[in-house]
Amino acid sequence: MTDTLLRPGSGMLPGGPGEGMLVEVRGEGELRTQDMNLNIGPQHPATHGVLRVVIDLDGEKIVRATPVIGYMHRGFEKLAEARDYRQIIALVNRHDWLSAFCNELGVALAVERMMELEVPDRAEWIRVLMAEWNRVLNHLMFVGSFGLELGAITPVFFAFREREDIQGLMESATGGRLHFTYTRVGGLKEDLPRGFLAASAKMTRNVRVRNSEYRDLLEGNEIFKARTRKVGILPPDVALDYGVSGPTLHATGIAEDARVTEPYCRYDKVNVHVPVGATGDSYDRFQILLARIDASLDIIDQVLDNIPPGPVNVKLPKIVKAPEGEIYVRTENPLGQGGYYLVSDGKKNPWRLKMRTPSFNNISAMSYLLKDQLLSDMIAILGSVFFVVGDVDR
Amino acid sequence: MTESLLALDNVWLALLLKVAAIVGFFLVAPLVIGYIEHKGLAHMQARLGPMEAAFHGIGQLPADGIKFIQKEDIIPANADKWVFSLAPGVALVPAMVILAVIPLGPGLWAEDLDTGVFFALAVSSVSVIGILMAAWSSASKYSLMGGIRAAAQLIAYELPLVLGAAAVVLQAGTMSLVGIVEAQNDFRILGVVPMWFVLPQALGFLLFFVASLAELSRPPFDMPIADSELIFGHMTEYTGLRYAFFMLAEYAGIVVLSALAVVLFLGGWYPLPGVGLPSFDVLFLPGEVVAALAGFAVTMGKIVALAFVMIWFRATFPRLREDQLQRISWLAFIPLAILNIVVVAVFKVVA
Amino acid sequence: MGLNDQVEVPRPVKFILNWGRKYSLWVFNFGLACCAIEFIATSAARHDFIRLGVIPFAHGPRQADLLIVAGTLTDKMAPAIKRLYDQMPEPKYVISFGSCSNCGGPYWDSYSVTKGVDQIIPVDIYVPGCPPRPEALLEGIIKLQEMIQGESLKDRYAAQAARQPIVVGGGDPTRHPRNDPM
Amino acid sequence: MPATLPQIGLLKGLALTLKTMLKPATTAQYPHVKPALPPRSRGVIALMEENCTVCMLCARECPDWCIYIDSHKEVVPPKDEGARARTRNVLDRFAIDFALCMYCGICIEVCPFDALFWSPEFEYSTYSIRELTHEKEQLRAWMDTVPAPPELEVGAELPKEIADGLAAARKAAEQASAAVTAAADAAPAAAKEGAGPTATAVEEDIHVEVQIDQAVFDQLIAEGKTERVARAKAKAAYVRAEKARIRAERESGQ
Repeated sequence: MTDTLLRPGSGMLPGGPGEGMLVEVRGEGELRTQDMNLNIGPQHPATHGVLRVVIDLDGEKIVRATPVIGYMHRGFEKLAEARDYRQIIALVNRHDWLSAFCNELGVALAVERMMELEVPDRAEWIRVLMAEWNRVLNHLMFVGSFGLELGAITPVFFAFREREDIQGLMESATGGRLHFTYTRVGGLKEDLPRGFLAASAKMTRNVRVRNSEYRDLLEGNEIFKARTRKVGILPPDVALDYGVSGPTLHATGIAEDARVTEPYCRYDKVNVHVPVGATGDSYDRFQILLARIDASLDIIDQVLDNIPPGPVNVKLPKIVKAPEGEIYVRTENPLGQGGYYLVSDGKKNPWRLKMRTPSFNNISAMSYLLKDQLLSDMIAILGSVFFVVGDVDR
Repeated sequence: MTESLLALDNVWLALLLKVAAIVGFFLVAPLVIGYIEHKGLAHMQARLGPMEAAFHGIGQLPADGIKFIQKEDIIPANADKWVFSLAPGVALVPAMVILAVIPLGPGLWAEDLDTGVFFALAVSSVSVIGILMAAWSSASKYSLMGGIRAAAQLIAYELPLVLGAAAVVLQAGTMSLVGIVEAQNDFRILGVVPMWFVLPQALGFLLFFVASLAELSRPPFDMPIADSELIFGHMTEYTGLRYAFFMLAEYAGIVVLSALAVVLFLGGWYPLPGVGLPSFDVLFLPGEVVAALAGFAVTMGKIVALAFVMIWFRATFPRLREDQLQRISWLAFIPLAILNIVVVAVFKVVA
Repeated sequence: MGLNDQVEVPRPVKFILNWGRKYSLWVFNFGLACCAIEFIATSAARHDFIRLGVIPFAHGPRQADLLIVAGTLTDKMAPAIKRLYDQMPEPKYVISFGSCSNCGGPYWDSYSVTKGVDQIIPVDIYVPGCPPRPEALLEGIIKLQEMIQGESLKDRYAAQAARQPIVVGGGDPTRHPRNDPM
Repeated sequence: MPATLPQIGLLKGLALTLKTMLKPATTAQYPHVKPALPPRSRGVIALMEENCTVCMLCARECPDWCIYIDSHKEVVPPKDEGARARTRNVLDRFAIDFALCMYCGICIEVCPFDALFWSPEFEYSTYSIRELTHEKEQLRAWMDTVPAPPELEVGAELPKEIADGLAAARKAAEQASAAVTAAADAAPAAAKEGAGPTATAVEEDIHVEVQIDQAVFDQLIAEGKTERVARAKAKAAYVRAEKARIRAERESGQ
């Protein structure tokens, strides 16, 4: 017998053609099957988006998992260098398509702080309101998709029923269902339409009722608990090492939230409750998601009580130019810490815009989480570590 | 015991009629279940389901059929052509064969075998071979994993299924399905209250029903075709008609196993415990035929009710994990099923 | 696949065959980016495209009749979409959903984005919007259904050869509609 | 054994799905039921061609460069003899490529002459990508579908134009009343001056319940206009005709 019949060789990409189907024969006729190599994605129902995870399987157990990213890389940071600030706002809400408003808010804050602009009070309150509605929208999506990945097909329909209502509300104010493009440097595009605040108040009550329905449907379900408890446990120190943030981090018990630690807009005037978990498993992450919806609704109620009259915009020159210098702004995006590092050379477009996106760090922890898990658990983990592929790849 | 209505003097003509009836039922009943699933799922999810294809979408499944006929038949280059082509047939035929022994109404059966239960359960486990064939021959990793899961699942749940049915056979004292229906009609709790086997055998019925869910790969036991993990399991590489055969087999499986559950536990064609069917002449129809039609309607109603519960589960529950499913079967269901048999046997002897 | 792609079938038969294809569009969601969310919204309770016979149960390309490309197609992803399209059985239809898949949209000047999915695979319907609202997708689907009801498979297959897409870095660039003189 | 034994949790889920099934579905049946869209909805961009001065701001500010404008200069002969002839830009082509457009609305914001508007219309998917480039005729046709902007929320600052307009109106009203009191002595002159405002006031008074002019509607549909466009135009036609009728009646009555 030859020493090695076929060796999955150097120069062969993981998951490349033929790899994983080879049988390695070593020593004196001892036949050893190689672990099965499976490509999950880039187009796979589980990856909600075009993430590719190359996994080595021993039976159903994952020996090694490597997320391969870049299938949604669209070059946001480079494109931003060729656009002026208004155009950048219209562009950046597309990288994390589930938190469009929070993204554009980050860039606007960066430019405003560089220009030392005083944004009108009313605009800042409306920004908080919109950001929280966007957070609810985002979390509803993940509530639905997590259920869907575990085989429960109904939650996504229920979640979209509410999303549809909230999107209608947002559309009445901003004109967009997904990409709001509502923020401007120095304020907002225009004020809210008549009846928006009343509709918001009604909607918060409505979503609270629905939120308890998701609890009935998933949170209390024994099968769901069996699938998610003690699955994909992320210890706090590991989470911090990987730079995980947002609900994924809160589930590990760390309540780091930019809205509290470094408040922007009017978050210092409202009471922000940050729910935290205990064990950091998939079930905790899901619970945090539901609790955060409730917390966001509380903030919305506070905003509705406090919103002052006044203008929503400051008068700016036709061409907005950020002064020379650099700034780093961090915001609490629905998926975690969003960071915007803006370097300006005083022209109308930035010299460099570096984005720190929460999904990228969240997905970095995937290799750690997926190791030695079952293939079925991979779905529970992928669904509960919240990421948006566009936010990973930018 | 009554004879089958289709047992004519001319053996060949009778055979032809029986085959035609079975095939007809086999083709139509899954469509009914499929339509109910479409609509039921939709309304449970606050949707409407198919609406545009004919009146309220009743043309949806026929349209699917017409489309599947026109689709290109792809056999992947690396697939084992013969095995790949044969697999849907192998998966399909058992469901059709079981129908031959299931009584759907008084006199509405093709063959009343003395070993009916045994025959039905034995044949139903053949379908896994079709799944394994499809899984192996597709030359796709997802298919293979789905097939292996399906095989493991079927082996684990065949046992509770058979043991659940065995308890019924014990109580009825016959293996003939027609005999079991009649035995249920004659059964009295404490010799007074008429009741079907579903009450004295509640545990057995539960085990049988859940096991049949697993056997059919229905949620929450749909790991073999778990779309978020394995795309479509063993069906991943199938197109057109061959895929349609798999789907037909799946829904026919629902009909068949629901029908078995109805016959074994829910009193077959009897509308209520201790209540018979009308058997008077209506217009030109003789009483026998009226009873058969009424019995058929009752049976179908019960089958649809059971299928509805399956759909209801699908709408509500997430999927279990493969190891959890095995654990439930070997550590809970099989011991319980054996316990059930013991209890039934003791009662049988004592009473 | 069978006779009807080689010979013209009689009109009543064709009507029934087309009717079947029209109301049984199993859709393979090629959800890439933002538009995928609106695609899901279209399948969800408010819009529910199952009403129109667009069934989202095709988890793989083999069972699908309709490919909805929703979102930005990057050059890295392009081979995958070509492969998935090739895996779909004929007759197959493609809807390009949103500006990105129509022709690059906001990323028209990006170095990594394919400027339009029609460079890779032939497209039947273009739905405009960024992202288009769910009703716009429904409208596109209805337009596609009108087309299917009136089409002849024989002609479709015959035209398929002429409908070959432009391959990036090859082919005849003048054949692309956008390069046509107006 | 699984982590937890089956308990009430499974039943709660079943109860919820059953409850949902028994309630009416939330589906809107799109082709039969048109959605009610908010006025700000960004569906399609309409062009008020008459307002366009070919300043090219929209085309330059567009992040996607999806607006194509061609124009030529025309010499306008002087009004008075001996004056200098003026040149003016004439719009030849105004096209928006909706396949490329990212629907950000920057063009509409930057337009200094209110020539571009959002319309909520969304039904313009096509079989060919070329048809997604809408030329100025088509963009002008979308104008019929542009809704009035919504009222602003309580506490909002009015837009500058409206605030200025309101202030001007208030001022004019004050001036008018002042003029009326001042001229109260000189009766004939006052009557003459007051005639203008009163006449317009009468015209403003005419209130017409909006209805659809069926004949116009049918004709427009026959011409191949979309239903929404036809409805809007038919309504306008009805209101115009009705107002003219009432005015004629009043005049004949006087």
